[in-house]
Amino acid sequence: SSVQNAQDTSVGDNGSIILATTTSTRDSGLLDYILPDFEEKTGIEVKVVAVGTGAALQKGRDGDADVLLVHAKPSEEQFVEEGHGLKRYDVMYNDFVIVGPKEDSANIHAEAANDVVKGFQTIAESESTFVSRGDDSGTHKKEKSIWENAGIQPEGSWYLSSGSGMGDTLKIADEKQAYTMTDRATYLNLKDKLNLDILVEKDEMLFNQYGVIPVNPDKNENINNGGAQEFIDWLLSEDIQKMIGEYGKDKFGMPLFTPNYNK
Amino acid sequence: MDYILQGLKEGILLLFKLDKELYRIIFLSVAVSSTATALSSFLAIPIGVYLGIKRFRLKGLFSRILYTFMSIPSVVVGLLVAISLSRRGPLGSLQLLYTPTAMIIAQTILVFPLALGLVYNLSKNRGKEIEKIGLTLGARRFDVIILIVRELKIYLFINVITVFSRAISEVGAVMIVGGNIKGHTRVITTSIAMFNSMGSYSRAIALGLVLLLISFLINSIIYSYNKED
Amino acid sequence: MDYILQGLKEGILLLFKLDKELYRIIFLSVAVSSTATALSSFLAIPIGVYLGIKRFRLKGLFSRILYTFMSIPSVVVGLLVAISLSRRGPLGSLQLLYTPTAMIIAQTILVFPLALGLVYNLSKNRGKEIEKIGLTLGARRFDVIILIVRELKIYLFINVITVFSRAISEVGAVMIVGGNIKGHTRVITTSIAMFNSMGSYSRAIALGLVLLLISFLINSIIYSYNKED
Amino acid sequence: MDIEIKNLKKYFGTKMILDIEELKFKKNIITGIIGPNGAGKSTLINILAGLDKEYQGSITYNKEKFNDSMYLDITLVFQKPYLLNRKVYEDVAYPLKIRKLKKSVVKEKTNEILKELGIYHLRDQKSTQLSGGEAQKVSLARAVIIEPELILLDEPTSSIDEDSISTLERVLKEYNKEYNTTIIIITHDIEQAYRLCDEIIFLKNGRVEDKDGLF
Amino acid sequence: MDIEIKNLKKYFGTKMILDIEELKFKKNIITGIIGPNGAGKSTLINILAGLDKEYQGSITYNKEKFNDSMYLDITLVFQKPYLLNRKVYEDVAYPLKIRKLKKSVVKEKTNEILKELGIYHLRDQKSTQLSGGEAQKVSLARAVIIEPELILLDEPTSSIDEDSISTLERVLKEYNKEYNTTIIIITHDIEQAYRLCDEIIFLKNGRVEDKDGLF
Ligand SMILES: Nc1ncnc2c1ncn2[C@@H]1O[C@H](COP(=O)(O)OP(=O)(O)OP(=O)(O)O)[C@@H](O)[C@H]1O
Ligand SMILES: Nc1ncnc2c1ncn2[C@@H]1O[C@H](COP(=O)(O)OP(=O)(O)OP(=O)(O)O)[C@@H](O)[C@H]1O
Ligand SMILES: [Mg+2]
Ligand SMILES: [Mg+2]
Repeated sequence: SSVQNAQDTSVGDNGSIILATTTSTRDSGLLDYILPDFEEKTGIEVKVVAVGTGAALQKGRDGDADVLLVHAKPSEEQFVEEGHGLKRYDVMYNDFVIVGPKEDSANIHAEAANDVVKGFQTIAESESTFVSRGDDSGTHKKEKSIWENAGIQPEGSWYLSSGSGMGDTLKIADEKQAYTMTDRATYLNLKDKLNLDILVEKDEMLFNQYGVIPVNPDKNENINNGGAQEFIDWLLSEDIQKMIGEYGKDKFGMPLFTPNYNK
Repeated sequence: MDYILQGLKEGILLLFKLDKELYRIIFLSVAVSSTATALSSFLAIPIGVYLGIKRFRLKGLFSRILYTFMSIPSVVVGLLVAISLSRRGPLGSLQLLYTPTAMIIAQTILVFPLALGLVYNLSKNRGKEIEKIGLTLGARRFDVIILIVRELKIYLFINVITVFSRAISEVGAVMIVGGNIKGHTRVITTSIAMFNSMGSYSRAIALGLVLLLISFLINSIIYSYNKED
Repeated sequence: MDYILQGLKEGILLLFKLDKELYRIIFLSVAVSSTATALSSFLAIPIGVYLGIKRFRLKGLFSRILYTFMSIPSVVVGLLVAISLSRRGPLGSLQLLYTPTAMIIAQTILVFPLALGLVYNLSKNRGKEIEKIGLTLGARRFDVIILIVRELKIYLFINVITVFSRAISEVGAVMIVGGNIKGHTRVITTSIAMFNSMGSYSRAIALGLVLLLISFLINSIIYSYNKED
Repeated sequence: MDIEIKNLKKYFGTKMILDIEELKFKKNIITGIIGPNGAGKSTLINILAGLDKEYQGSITYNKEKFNDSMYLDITLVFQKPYLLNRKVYEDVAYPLKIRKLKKSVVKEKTNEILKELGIYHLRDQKSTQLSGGEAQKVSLARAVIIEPELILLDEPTSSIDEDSISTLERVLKEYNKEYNTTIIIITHDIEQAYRLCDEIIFLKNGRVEDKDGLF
Repeated sequence: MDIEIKNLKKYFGTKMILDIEELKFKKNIITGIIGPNGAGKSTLINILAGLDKEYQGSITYNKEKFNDSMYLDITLVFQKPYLLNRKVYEDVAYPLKIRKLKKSVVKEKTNEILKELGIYHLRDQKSTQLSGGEAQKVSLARAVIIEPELILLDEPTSSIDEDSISTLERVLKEYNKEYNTTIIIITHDIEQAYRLCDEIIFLKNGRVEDKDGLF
């Protein structure tokens, strides 16, 4: 049938791999920017399934993806340790920023422009509204680790848990004129539609590392480990690392990701 | 398959755990969706009956446009309502975005075309005959509409059930205008979506079961108003 | 509000741009949802008619359970189908996850209770009378079912429209089992959800318009098979 | 209420169903319409009741064109009785209720008419569960209870047993006398037409073939 | 087909509708059932047709209990004609078509019966758009076309004009003679009963009050 055909129109003829990744890589437009090169070079088609980090890791555990590109380093390391993945490679990073209303009623920009722990403490003390992803995503995990560092158990009516993606969480923060933590790429993408400014940034703690992991092929015979490995080699190759470092310059005036694969 | 069995088990445990948060979520789901169903039906029934029996130019075109709007995606409705209610939008001063009220508004708008389409179609097929009886007995415009509603009661019943099922199961609109904020606007379907994106599949399935159970109770209540032999 | 106007404009431009990707998305949406509608109706109509006229113990309970399943959330159906089709699931060897076939399966399962519930209710209310006529004329079991379907054709019409509207507008099931993979399993609603999460609101609205337009065309086709005076 | 029809033409599709040049129904009398099946009798009576407005020609009621308020003064008993999905009492009381009569008046009048037509024992039964003849009686009760100026009856006694027919005919005559109700009745029972009617019209192929003062 | 009823009791709720100790319908003759409205005539005939199985007592057809294959040999013309939503020709041909008769036979038989009952000119009209009497004729045509062993008729001529009534009665008598069709007919027209029937049963309050060989 015609539906069947739609499924067979592969770009290349060397099969395909399923890449489970977070919505941030897709929504930032990075994948659309780099993937055509891979498909052209190898003839392997990449099927991108963009979901939450939790779901992406789960797909890895279930063997429903061949390769993962996610950003939650501790969970990723655990994933490999438990034998679900073969190895974890650093790919690139971007960073998280704390955004909030221009008026900045808690005054965190003045007091903690580069100190996120202090910033969080200030927010908590003044009980200024803070919107958390609350969805166990990479971003949420990072946020929780910062609260821990600050010695604060965030709760109360000022702390809202959105259980939504980054974009939706930013919109809620905008509507409520609240603070939130976001990855820079998503923020830049939505900036025009938001009344939120970057208030805290460039703290080492806000580093957002992306990693790539081939899924353990022992899980089932359908996993395309060869393709996954080719993808990883390509992704970590010098050319592509350079390409990653350039993406976003023309549109945002700065790159969205910084490649940092370390041979 | 483990997820499914796990989900079944978890669903049952969940209900007995008397978790306050869970009951809040259930309550909000029921409140939002039944209010939206009631509001949309309340508007759609008289209007649908009226338009169904009325003759007007291009009625065939009107029907098709109406049926078309039954397929409006919930995300689009959510988006349109969110834009209107956002601080910068025309109704921003009401500060309704991310409140249960906004969710009710969005769901009401979402299911209204469905409610209207179903009633309209029913009245178009059956209403004329009843209108004639009404007219011979001296019923005026408004009496005729009430008469048709009463005569077609058992058929309207399934319409209300259908509308409710659409409302309680949809996630796009309530997610966008509600924001799935814990303790405020989180409902069953937004929780399911959240657990799904977190990879907590069995929990998502468990909540799905809870939703079905709730639907069963609500349907039973509507059903008992529509006794059958 | 600009987004809305912008969306309108963009939607119209989009259609005329003859964008290959867009047409692929439209085609897949229509193919998946109309196949699911056809399959589920094809099964639900005879079964629903049969169960509607049949007398059996606990029919009232059965009705309520059936109507309940009309509210099953699409995310849950998507999840259950994904688990079954997952590589390590029972049907994993078929490698169907993230294919249009999986989307058709999920949508068919999703809308089946709706299709069945609507037909069943119709047949329960109207079928007995027609069955009697059939029996006096010598119709056997199967003839009776066909007779009821033909007699109630104009009422079944709106059921099919309702089922289609549910299928074409849902996003949860196709998103999970299809994965919104560009060029493979991306349909209108998953694109809308994606654009929404990317903050491309006017594009999301534009696609919503496209979806309505498609629905209008499909409804018109179904409609023309159901001529009215 | 006297009725004047002029140049009435009624089509279904291209088929001409009625073609009446001139016809008058006189005030306060009982007029019978007879004629073979498919002659157009029901079509005519539906038009007279204001239920079908797609015709050519003119019809006046006491010299006036039809207007919506006339629905209150004209009633029609259909050939196929259509009863409401409620109890017989509620069904018969319905026209009074929508006329916002006092509850006690509604009760009194309804019970009276139910007794008069011999269906009082059915008052608590569902209208939809009646026998054919019982349904016809209820449908007649519901029409005369309004005490309308004009009653149009489409074979109102076709399923009624012989004893009840005399009762119904007596009631109709009484109403005609007492309230000056104009009555137009379609029947296939020629004897009934002669028993009941002051004038009889014979309709065939949509035309008035014969219009005779009775006797 | 001869029918024996023993100790038949039928209730609607707590209301007893039928209470017949013993009653036989003889093979190959025409039996009339008369009685006042609400006597239980339609209820009885529905039970005989196998459409209502909620009763107490026993009924046998040629000494056998009812079984589903008998639907092929028994037909019932309802008091309220229910026609199918198709053209008259298709409607009347329907019972032949589901019996899988050859197309040419279906055509011939259908046209014949339509002509016989004087409704051939209606063959291309929608069944749902007929006049009351026309509908009754179609519904009768659809029943006799099967040439069943037993025809049950519930006031089949209540809306038929006088001329057509003679035709229909003639056709029924012919079928009865030619195909040995057993016919049971309910009517309120006593004269018709006397004209048509070999035996007449008088039903009142659910009981057989009188069962007389005719003349
Ligand atoms: N919708 C329709 N389309 C076409 N023909 C129609 C329609 N409705 C009625 N007719 C035809 O119009 C003619 C007149 O119908 P009408 O019901 O007025 O007859 P009638 O005189 O009341 O007959 P009867 O004594 O059988 O009740 C009939 O031949 C009928 O078939
Ligand atoms: N579902 C029902 N519930 C209660 N009573 C009913 C039901 N159906 C019929 N009846 C009653 O049963 C009685 C017999 O009805 P039936 O239709 O057999 O009468 P009938 O002899 O055919 O009368 P008619 O000459 O008026 O057609 C009537 O009094 C009727 O009101
Ligand atoms: Mg008529
Ligand atoms: Mg009867």
